[in-house]
Amino acid sequence: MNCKIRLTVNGTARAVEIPTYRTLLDCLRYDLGLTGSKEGCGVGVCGACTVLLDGKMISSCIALAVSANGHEVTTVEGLAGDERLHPVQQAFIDAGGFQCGICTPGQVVSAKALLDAIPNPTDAEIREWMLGNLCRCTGYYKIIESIRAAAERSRA
Amino acid sequence: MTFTQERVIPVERERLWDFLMEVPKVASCVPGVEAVEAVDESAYRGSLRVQVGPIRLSLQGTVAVEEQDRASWRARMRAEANDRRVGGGIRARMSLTLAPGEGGTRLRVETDLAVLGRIGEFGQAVIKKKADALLEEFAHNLGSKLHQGG
Amino acid sequence: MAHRIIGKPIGRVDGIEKVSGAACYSGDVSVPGLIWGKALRSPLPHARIARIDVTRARALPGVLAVLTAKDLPRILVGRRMFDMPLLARDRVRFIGEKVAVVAAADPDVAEEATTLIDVEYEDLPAVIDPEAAIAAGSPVVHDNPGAYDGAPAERPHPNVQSVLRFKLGDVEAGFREAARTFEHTFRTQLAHQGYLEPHAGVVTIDEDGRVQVWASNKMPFRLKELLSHALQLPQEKIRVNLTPIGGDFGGKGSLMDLPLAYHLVRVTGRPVKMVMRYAEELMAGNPRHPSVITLRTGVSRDGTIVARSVRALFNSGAYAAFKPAPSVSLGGASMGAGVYRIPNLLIEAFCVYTNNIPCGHARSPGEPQMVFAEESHMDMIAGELSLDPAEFRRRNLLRDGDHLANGHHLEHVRASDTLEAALKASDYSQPKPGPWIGRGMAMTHRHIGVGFTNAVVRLETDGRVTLRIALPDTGTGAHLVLRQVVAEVLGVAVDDVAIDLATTDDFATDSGVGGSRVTHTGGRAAYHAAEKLKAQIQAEAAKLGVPAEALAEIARAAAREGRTLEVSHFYDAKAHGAVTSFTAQVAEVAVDPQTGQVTVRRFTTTHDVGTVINPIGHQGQIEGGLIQGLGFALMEEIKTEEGRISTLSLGDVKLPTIQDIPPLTTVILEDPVGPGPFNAKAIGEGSISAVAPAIANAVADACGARIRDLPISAEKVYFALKQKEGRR
Amino acid sequence: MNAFEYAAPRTLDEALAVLREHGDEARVIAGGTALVTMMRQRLLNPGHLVSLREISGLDRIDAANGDLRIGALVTHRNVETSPLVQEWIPVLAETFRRVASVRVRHMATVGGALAHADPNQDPPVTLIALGACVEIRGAGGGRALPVAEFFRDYYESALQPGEVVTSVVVPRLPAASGAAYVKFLPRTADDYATVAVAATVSLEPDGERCRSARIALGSVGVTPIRARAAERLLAGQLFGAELLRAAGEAVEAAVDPLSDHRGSAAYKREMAAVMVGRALTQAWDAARVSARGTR
Repeated sequence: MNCKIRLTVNGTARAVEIPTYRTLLDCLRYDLGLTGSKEGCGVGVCGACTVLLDGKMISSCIALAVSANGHEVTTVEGLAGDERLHPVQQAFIDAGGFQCGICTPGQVVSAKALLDAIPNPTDAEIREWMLGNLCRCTGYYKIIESIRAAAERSRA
Repeated sequence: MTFTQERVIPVERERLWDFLMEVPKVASCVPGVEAVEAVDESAYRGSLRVQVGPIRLSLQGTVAVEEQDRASWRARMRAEANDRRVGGGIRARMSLTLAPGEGGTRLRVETDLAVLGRIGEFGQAVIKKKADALLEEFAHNLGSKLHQGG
Repeated sequence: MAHRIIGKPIGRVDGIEKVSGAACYSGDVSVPGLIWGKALRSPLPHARIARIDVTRARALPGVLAVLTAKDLPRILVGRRMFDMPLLARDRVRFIGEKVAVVAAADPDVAEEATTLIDVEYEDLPAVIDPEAAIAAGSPVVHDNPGAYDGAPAERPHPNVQSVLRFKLGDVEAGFREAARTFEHTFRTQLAHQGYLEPHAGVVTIDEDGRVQVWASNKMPFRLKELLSHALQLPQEKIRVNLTPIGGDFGGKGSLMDLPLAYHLVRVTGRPVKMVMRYAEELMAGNPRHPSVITLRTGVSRDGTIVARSVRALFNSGAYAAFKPAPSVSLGGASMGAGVYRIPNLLIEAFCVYTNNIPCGHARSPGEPQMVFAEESHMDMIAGELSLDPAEFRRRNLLRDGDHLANGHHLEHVRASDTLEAALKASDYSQPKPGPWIGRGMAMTHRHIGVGFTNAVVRLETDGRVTLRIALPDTGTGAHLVLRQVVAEVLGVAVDDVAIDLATTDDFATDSGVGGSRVTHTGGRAAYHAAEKLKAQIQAEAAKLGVPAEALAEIARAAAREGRTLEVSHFYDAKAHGAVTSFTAQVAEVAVDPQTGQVTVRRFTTTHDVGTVINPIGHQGQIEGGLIQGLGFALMEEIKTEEGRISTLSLGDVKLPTIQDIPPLTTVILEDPVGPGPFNAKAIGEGSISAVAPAIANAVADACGARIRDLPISAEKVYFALKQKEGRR
Repeated sequence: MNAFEYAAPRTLDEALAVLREHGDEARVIAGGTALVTMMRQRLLNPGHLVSLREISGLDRIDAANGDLRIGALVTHRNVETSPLVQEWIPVLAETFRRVASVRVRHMATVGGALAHADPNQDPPVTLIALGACVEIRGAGGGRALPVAEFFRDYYESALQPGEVVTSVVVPRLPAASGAAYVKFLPRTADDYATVAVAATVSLEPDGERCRSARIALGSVGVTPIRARAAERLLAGQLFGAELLRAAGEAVEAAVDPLSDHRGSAAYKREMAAVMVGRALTQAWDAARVSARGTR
């Protein structure tokens, strides 16, 4: 029971034929070769699979690819401009906002969405927005620092 | 997990006993049971449709009467059933005893239930509640059936 | 001495691929023709396999192979004790044990096929509880464990995997001296390491007939040895390719599914990927051992500890295969002595077979369990002696020249400085801000790991430097640390030092990552290699009559003569100077008397460390370990019902979130006496173990409820309070 | 996941037709958060999925003669951030804000949350306390049901095969009223509630005495429940510790919790009483403020 779907992924129109049961995450990773988004918990809790669907962050591991037909998807691969990292990505490097990096694609996608929605978030707003992105390495302190720094950088 | 359930069935002990020892008849009182057929004189094959939380199970399996002791009004049964689609099953050892009870016969069911595979993911508390609901309905059906002189 | 690069807060420039999504983890590896393997797992804790019928699974369109034990050689695998079959043969010993494996081009088809395999089981009596397991007449999990390769000789009961003992002095005599003795028993829970990358691996056989492996494994060379044994292939037929690892915390050192992936490759002729679902991680990973620990301590009139005996039961589950130590036990058991001078000591740790998930190593193996018990015990004794917990500790702290439980003689002991610094920074002696608020402390120490590592340093013709190593990146920032070491020695910038990640083909051996080892072993290997290269460069410079800073010119001159300026160093540390690293932590908690809920209001962590090479990475290790300790203390638990894991997702097993972390004060006592490069010590395992007892002691201080079993749930505190107040 | 047919009709009637055609084999999908998770766990293996996402008109929040009508496809995040909801029924926005994470709230829909009938969810609790009604469409036409009567058993609702939740209608609180939602999270901030309570309190003209109150609880049994006995105790009473204790005891008698990793039945029972006290205290305070405002 295959189906043809069209997605705009990181600004590029893509058409792909997939089984109806393909999750958006598996479609991105295995049908489109974008392995930046990861599967962690597989139940929408950990946030390693976070992507933006029409600009809103979702868990691609519990979204069906066919349900995204005709929509716009932004993944971690779509954040950086040519040659330049997104300010959020740079801030995670400078402040040590990651260690093993498996949750990092989801973290930076969520943080980017946060700063798009709230350019100058309070710590409370950071904690509420990032609640759904688990990190086992950092204990979150340096993730908060990274997002603060990114906000300052984009203000400057 | 082991649990004990008791219900009073408004019929005299002898009639209840005779009825309970005929598995196909008993099965007809268990909500969701379908197509029971004898494998041999003490074992039967059948299926049970039951909903546990969001999942509709179709359990295919067997029931075997392991002991019938009319002198002490005690019988032991063993049931095994699996659901292929969901991937899981149940193993149950049941001990039935009949005692006089106010207004009828007290049916006491002691169950040692093992829930296997994905069905178990809902936790024992939920399974136990479902088992209680099943026995409740079973006892009710049993009562009415025997009154129709089943 | 002032350094140019060592000690500077350099960001994680080693992680550009991680923030951009380009980093290729083992689960991301793609090779042409790749197919998927999925395992069928046992639904029963202990049973005989009467029959397996795979015909319906084989018949499913898209299925390329179905394997059961009879299709595989009779090999037992393990990291030290070899007691685990690749697939269950005749008998399953825990819920989640693999009984069959399927290959298909589509992972969902492979999974579907596993549901079409018919297995007939005959139940066997299962033993779930570790104390019951070593009682007379309990069901036996393995018929003859003594016969397994790597099995320790001592076996007081067939369900005992190993007995680990630490002895100082004469414990009976010690207790005879004691004015008072105290005994308490504690329990800790089953807990997953919590890495967010489930085990993943890709296996293929290349055109030269060599087995190529990409795996989330932190010890590539040990993996090659273990695979060589498991697959019955000579080591040179196997190459392990290094990938970044999505979190290790002790859990990523085993074969896991790799042998099965290989056999699927063998029968299908296609490359195979196997990735565990997180539910599989929770039912069949290799989590932290649950424990039952009893401590008995004899104290003299003046509050000096004169004797202690400790008995630890570690519930190891159905196999010993995941434990790497030669003892087939958990070294953390030695922490039964705490950070104290105990003249007469006996610690006995038993790893016990049960029909549960097999357990393995988790960040500072055995220590969070033992330190929770030991440091809670210390506060309970202090209470009985009406001594302030800090004062009771002061009277017994280790000092220079003392011996650890393992007999190790100590120098540069900074236990006291570390404790006092923690007390000061946490306002421990200040009045508490209100009712139902309490403070608690706990201490521990952690050794610096040993091992052996190769490093090759090469001067490129553009004047840049390449460091070639075969140490996987588990996320700790080790690669950056090594670049800093080389840059410091050679006087170049960190950005001018590149890591060239080797494979197992490129070196003879390497002890890999783990055990607070890498900064020491990798750092020293890189340091000595860089020193050698520096000497070469100076010689070349003198020959050419150019300044030694003219690196590009020097390299090109050598290149013109067909030479590369490249040196290697193999660093092998079997032991090191008698130093360790002390930790003291203070928790301030509030307890809600209506619900028992514990809120950590502030947390202070103090560390006695060597030279800090990268303050950002160093602090990151402290913070990460500390929050893992917080989760272990308050919320993390894999729950089981009769051997079946009833919490099979991260929706049920909860890890701390960004909203669950307390305000943190960190105090670093830098003391350059470590065996690492530039006298560094270790930090990765220093912050996790004392968190739970610090919180437990703070909860007792806040409300008088003493919780002896982890995690410290609101419910336990609530009912403890209720019992204490005799409330109905 | 197993193989299935996927249909995304543009009208509700088409969707109902597909559902009628496939009966038990078909499942409705909206946000998919719960459904896809269970399908991935192979707990559910439907042969047909019918998506409501392409149906227009189900994603609106409208004022409907003084009440709020919230379409089945409205996401949790939409409810949380809707100025209309925030102004008219702030406790509803607050309740949806407590669900999981922003990311999940972007996906999960109001209709999906109801149809899922998970007794541990947040929104049904507050919807029951507010006296909301769920609107249902089936082949036979439409019907409406109080949310309090919608949940039948563990993950089982009053929805018949072939029926779809189209919207939920939420009345505004009367004057001199207050409401509160209390979610007890003893583990992590992103967990399901160990016990959840929503309460509304409406005061007499004196601005102190309770005229009527509604209390609903989640995570205390196989369905969210309404604590009517406790409600009756409050009518005509003045606020006080003794009253809260009595209400708490009535609630303890009304709940039948399941023991799980979020707490034993015994603990949840006692926490239900504690949380009801907290919810009533907050609701009563809010009611007093509202009463002062109206006088």
